[in-house]
Amino acid sequence: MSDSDPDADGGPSVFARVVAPFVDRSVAERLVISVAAIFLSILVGFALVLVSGRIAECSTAAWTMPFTGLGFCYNPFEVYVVLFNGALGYPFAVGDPGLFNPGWTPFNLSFGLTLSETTLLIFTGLSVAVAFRAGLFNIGTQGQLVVGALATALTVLALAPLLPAGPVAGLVLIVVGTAAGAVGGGLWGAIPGALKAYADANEVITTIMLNFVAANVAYVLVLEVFRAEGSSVVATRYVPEYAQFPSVLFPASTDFALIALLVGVAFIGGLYYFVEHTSFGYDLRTSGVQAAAAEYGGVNAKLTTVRAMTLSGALGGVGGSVWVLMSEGRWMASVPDLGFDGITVSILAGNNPIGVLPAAFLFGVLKGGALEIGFRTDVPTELVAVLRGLIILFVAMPEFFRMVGRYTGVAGGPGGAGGASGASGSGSADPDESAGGDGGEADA
Amino acid sequence: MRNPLSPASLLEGASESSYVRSLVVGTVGVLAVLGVLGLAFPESLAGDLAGIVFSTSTATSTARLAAPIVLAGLGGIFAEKSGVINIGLEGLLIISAFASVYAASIVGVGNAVLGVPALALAFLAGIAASTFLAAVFAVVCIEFKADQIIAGLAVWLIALGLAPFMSTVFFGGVNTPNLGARVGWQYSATMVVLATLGSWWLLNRTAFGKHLRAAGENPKALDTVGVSVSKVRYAGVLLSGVLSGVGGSALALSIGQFVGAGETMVQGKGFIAIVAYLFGNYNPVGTLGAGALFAGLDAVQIRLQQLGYAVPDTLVQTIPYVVVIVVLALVGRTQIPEAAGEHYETEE
Amino acid sequence: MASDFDRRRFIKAASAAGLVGLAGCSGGPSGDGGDGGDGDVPARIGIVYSDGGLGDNSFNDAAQQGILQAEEEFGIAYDESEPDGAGEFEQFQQQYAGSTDPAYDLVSTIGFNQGDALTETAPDYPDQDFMIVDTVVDEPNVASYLFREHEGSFLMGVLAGHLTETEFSAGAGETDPDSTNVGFVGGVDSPVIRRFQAGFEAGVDYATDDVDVTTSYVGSYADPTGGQEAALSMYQSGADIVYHASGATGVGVFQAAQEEGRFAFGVDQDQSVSNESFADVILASMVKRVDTAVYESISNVIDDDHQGGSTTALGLESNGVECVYGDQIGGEVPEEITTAVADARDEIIAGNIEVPETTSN
Amino acid sequence: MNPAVHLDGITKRFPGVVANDDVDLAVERGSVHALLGENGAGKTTLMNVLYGLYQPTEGTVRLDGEPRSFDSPRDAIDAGVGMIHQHFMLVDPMTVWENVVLGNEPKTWGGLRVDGEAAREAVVELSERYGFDVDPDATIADISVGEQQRVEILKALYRGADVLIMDEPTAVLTPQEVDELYGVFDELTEQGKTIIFISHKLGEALSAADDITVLRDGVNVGTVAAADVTREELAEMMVGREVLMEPATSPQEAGDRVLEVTDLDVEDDRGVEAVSDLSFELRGGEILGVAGVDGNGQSQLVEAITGLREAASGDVRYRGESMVGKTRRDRIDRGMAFIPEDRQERGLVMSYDLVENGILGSQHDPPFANGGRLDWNASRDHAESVIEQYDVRPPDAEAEAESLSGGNQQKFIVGREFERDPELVVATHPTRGVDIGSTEFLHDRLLELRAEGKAILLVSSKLDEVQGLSDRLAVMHEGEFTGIVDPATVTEEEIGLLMAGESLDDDSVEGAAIHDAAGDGTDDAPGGGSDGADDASGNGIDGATGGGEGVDA
Repeated sequence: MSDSDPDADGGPSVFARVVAPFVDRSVAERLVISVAAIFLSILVGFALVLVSGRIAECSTAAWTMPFTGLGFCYNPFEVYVVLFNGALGYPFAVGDPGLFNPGWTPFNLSFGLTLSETTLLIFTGLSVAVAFRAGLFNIGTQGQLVVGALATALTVLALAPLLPAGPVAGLVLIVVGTAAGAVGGGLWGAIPGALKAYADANEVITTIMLNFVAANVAYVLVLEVFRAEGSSVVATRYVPEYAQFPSVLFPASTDFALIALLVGVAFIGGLYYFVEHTSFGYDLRTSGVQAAAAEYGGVNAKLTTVRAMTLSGALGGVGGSVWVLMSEGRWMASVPDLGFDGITVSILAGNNPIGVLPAAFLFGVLKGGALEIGFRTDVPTELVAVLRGLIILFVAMPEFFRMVGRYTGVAGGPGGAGGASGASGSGSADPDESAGGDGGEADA
Repeated sequence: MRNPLSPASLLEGASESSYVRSLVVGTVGVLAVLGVLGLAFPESLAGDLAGIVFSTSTATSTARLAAPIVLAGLGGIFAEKSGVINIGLEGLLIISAFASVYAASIVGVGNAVLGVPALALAFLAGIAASTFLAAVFAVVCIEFKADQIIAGLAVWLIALGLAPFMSTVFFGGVNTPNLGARVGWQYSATMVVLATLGSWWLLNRTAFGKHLRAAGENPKALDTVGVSVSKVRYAGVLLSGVLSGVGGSALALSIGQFVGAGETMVQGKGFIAIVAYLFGNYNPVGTLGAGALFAGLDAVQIRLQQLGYAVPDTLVQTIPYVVVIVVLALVGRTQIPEAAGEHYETEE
Repeated sequence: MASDFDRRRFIKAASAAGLVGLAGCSGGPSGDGGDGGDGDVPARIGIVYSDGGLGDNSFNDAAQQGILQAEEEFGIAYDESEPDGAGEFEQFQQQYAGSTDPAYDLVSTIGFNQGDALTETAPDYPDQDFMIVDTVVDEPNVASYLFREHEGSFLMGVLAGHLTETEFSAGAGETDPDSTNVGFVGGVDSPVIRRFQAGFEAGVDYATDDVDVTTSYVGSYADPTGGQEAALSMYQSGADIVYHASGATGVGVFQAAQEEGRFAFGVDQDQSVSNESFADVILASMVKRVDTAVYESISNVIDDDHQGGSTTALGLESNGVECVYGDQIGGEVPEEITTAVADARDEIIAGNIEVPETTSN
Repeated sequence: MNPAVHLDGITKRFPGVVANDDVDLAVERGSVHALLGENGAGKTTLMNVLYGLYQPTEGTVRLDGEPRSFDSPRDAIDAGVGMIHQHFMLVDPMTVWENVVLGNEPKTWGGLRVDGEAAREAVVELSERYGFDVDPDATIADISVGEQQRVEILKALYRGADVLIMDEPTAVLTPQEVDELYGVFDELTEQGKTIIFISHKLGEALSAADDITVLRDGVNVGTVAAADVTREELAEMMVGREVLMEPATSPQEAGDRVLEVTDLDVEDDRGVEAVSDLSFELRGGEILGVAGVDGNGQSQLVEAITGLREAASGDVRYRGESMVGKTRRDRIDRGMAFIPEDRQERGLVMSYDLVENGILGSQHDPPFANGGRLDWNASRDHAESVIEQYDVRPPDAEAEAESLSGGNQQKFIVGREFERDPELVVATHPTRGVDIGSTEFLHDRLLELRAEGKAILLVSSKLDEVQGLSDRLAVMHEGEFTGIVDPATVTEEEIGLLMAGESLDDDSVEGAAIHDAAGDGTDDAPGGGSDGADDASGNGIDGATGGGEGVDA
């Protein structure tokens, strides 16, 4: 009890210490903090819209502040209504009688776009998360996605003529193409992994550099070698229609395929199972939180690093495959920043595969909503980028919310205030730990 | 054994690191081989390359391109030496680039406020904006114990959104209009040299420099002699804001405009700055050298394109990034301060 | 509006900066109401700009000018979007096309890299009128406007080739008659920009045998520093005229011209007007009448005469592309050279000169 | 006359814990005062109150009779109180003088420059006055631990300390360095300085201090003059009951050769040779103790045996099989158990609960893993069984490792490793930071394993522990065994000499060799000792090989 343990300061490696607060916090606290961070960033964004609405010039007031009569060019309430309601295709009838719009169906354009983005972010979010769990900061998902996407496009384009057109060939092409994307992305991810393991090169820097290299090399390859004939943009030919994920229910123009989302959800489940319920998953996350302990437990640190980065890269590559086979139908230059957004998704999710689903959905909403903001309001869409940055900033400072929680007397979920200080001893009885078979998720 | 009081050898610290030595030797060696080859075969690629590398045009180009990289890199040293890894340098450059142009446009080029000309005020505004953002980062990291890497990433993303956002609010587009005036590169180059020497002095000769080092290596040692680790770290992070602010302002004011499309006109220079100070092994002079190396590669790359070699331009642009990876793989990890990335809490 | 620099904005910004608050009174809305419903406008236009955004003093700003002109003349209403990257084009197009409240009479898409997105979008909205600038989308509801930039660039090449061999000085620049090269700075190395390059090179070749073109691609449309360095190295290696096709990157090219006391050619718009501070070195600009194309298409829609399925190739003949001499110093170009340029223009229109669209290497 | 330091009714509470409860402490000027107690007794907390790191919940600090209130160490320093922590508060890459003046740098040029000359002179002057031999320009990382400690003392003196608090000052020193430290104590007290040191070692308190105050569970049990008290009395004050000082070992036949180390060279992280040309062997049913000052290659030796570090050359044979090229995993699979020296870095994953920690090392093996899939039910049963058998408190398999006290963490590790049914146990500092009750328990378990015929390599810096438990005792100095002796007959002074790198006369070595002979044969023993450590161990292993065959035949 009162053992103050004078020799308790030998901590794990610098990086493990940096990462540790993000992988070992309880799920409930994580959730509370994420939600609080989102609200706080919305609040700051609100102020930003208000101030800039006063600075910007326009002919008509979009919003007049009650009591003061001051006019603002931007309506901060409308911004958020448009952002969140619009991303879903306006299911809520704001201001009108009745809560819901009667004509609303989930299979609308905006919601489709939102889900399309969600689907892609699932893969990149998982990619970052799995590296994070192994104690590696993979900023290179973007590059791995670019390479994986190109591998997919080229593989499908090369194989398509060999197979008779049709759904069977489509299935084969999708499967093979996705596998090619995984291999391409995995190999690209293995490079910084190997550099980290065997040359001690900081993966944060090498992955940033490899992003530039991937983008440039892929660009040149397509520009000089694989460019579709006559195309004025730098892009490959389209893969055959039957080799793309079919859009069911949603309008074809959404570039969204429900089946791809289901594949993404299956990946989430698979990765969760892998991390929590397999020996290699145990190795991986142990080397993430405490590398020295992992080595002690017989984990080959170098190999685990390479494997984790390869797996991470492969997931990024699959993200690229889905981008090609669902969204674009081909590889084209100016790949969207899905890899970078994957970092934010993973952080918001606390690097928990399950958490990636809501986090990806939130960023899907932000994406879909940004388009609506650009479309419906005069507020610059960059606002959403600011919001994204703020969310990450706030998620990164759990201590702030603990302090707020302490001041206001609201405990942040089970074990909220105790955390790493260790002072509270064993006081936390886990309420959600009754299912016998699931012991592993206590620390997820 | 090192004597810190010996007549100031500026490469002190670098000399004790075999990897910096191998870098220096390698660079000099490559240049020497190139020079010899160029003299021997003036009509070959080597001759052309030598012609580029040893031209004054390349040199001035290097000086211009290096300014924001070196300044942000110096800032990064102060933050990281104090124990706070600031990966958000890119964001600091972006926000100061915008703020400086914005301030100059308010005052109006040619006007002055209290005798301070607009361009000087622009610098001050850029520095203020960057320092403010750095202060937010510092509070978040030091007070609220945020993860430094993630908070740094957030700083980048916020600036990446905020600068074009404000540009759109103020000027109706992500790019600002051109001021029609600019700051000559000689000013930036002078600032770079002064900042490098000043940083070196601050780090190696002043009490603050010693405290900074102690805060990053063994914060408890500093705390127990009664120096506040938090204050030292705040100072380190704020300095990174000040220096990045100079860099970002110099970048934008050298053009007289802020361009906020895509990655903005900063174009990843903040990340190269991190690589620069790691290469320079936290030594300001080494950082200057590394910054000059990357800028020089870029300058050579631009000129190489114009010689019409049939290598795709986009591939040539990849050279600096590949060099960074190769060098990093060869020399491995630099000496990161022992306590960098860790939170420090005074007991009680 | 944004193209010629709006001083009032700066004053607004100045007062706003002090306040961040609500006390100030100069910012914010200036009028009250007046917009009214949708019914009283002759047409509602949605416009999706190219990435690079407004304020590039070139391509997008030119397009906006067309809209503003239409607003002034017809009283149309419009909404505009600046996508962040190529990935967003399709979504923005669909947003406008799919919108019913308000419904858009025409969706203008600016830039060749929107073409593929529009190829996918247009068939999904057969009742929606689209127009696209800079590429062809072969759909019955899309009016395509294509510029023959290589032809315009050819003229710039002719002008550059002749000028560089002449001793000439105007504004802040001068040529060196011994110079044997001129420069071309591209944004991102891509087929479209190579078309500019090809035309320019052909034009220089046509004008003289003694002058080479050095080329550099900066890799971005938003990197003025890179543009500046590329141009500087060209000037310093003897070029006295640099032609750019690189969006906001081009500002750096003008900067370099001023620094070195040489000349630069603008692109898309008359940049000696849109970038007034560099008027003393911008000798000429290869103007693409993007504004005309946008304006025309709006006008057609109002007249219920949308040119869906047709391609309007805007070349020299239709004044879709032009060599426009600089506002400030263009008038000083020797007459024999302007004549040579005018002759070349006639020859192209007459079909006697075939301007290549791709570079030789 | 007022005492130099008078702590008056100090109470310090932390959330849920009372670290000090109404503690009085008076220390006379010019005296050496020992603060004795077990880990967790509240000694360090009390001293942190005196040093201004903690503010007392209740009570007053008086210096020379004046009540003082320190908000920070700065205040304490200004009042003349200096503290030398157990883990030195030195900045490794900086020089001695930079460390000494840190925070109080003399400045010139209007504060723009640290006056290094003045600082260096001050350091030289101070070290001469107190008879220290310290190079002011040496880098901390390059000097010995004893020197580092002197730098710490200089640091306090430079700040004008009259009262020096030292936390476990001998923990990392060789016996000879300890003697030197006592000499420093004399110098300091002669010049009027007052010294308070924290210790949990009875002998040290008795030999170095004038007065001894014993703390137990945060309470002052009593203050006695060192001259008036016996070891046993002190021990009883500390623990609160009579203590058996040494566990009983019974002689036992050694079994099969389990571990053979031959000509082993191991380098440390910096590539410096940490273990040089070491050879020894270990048999079933035997405990080989390795004593020595920390940092003499014990860690590297253990890591090379357990597979955490690759040997530069030489061979480790485990049950007849060479381990060269075998990974840590291979060694775990072959039944090596390992209690690591740093349980919080290696032994446990602090953020995992005990269920997950229970399979660390066995995560690929049945019954916990089947074809790559983890069976959490089996893991939970396992963890619960360890918790029960080894009395881990609180008995909650879902408690996170970091929420356990150090002793309970250690018990869990020991339990997990012992339950593997290992053939070889490598135990490093198994009782460091563990309370006395648990220590006894862990010692008993080690002896049980020995009785079961397991081989045990026991590395510890606690002399009484290795001496009490081992069948043979090897003393390590700078990567070599300076001697393998019989723990039953060797004296503490002799061990001290060996720890300092000296060799012994024939007699005691002979004793060890005879003990060796139980399994080894005796042929080489008499020659082995006198001419140095290298020979002794080298010959020993030669003899062992030959002798082993002899036994078989």
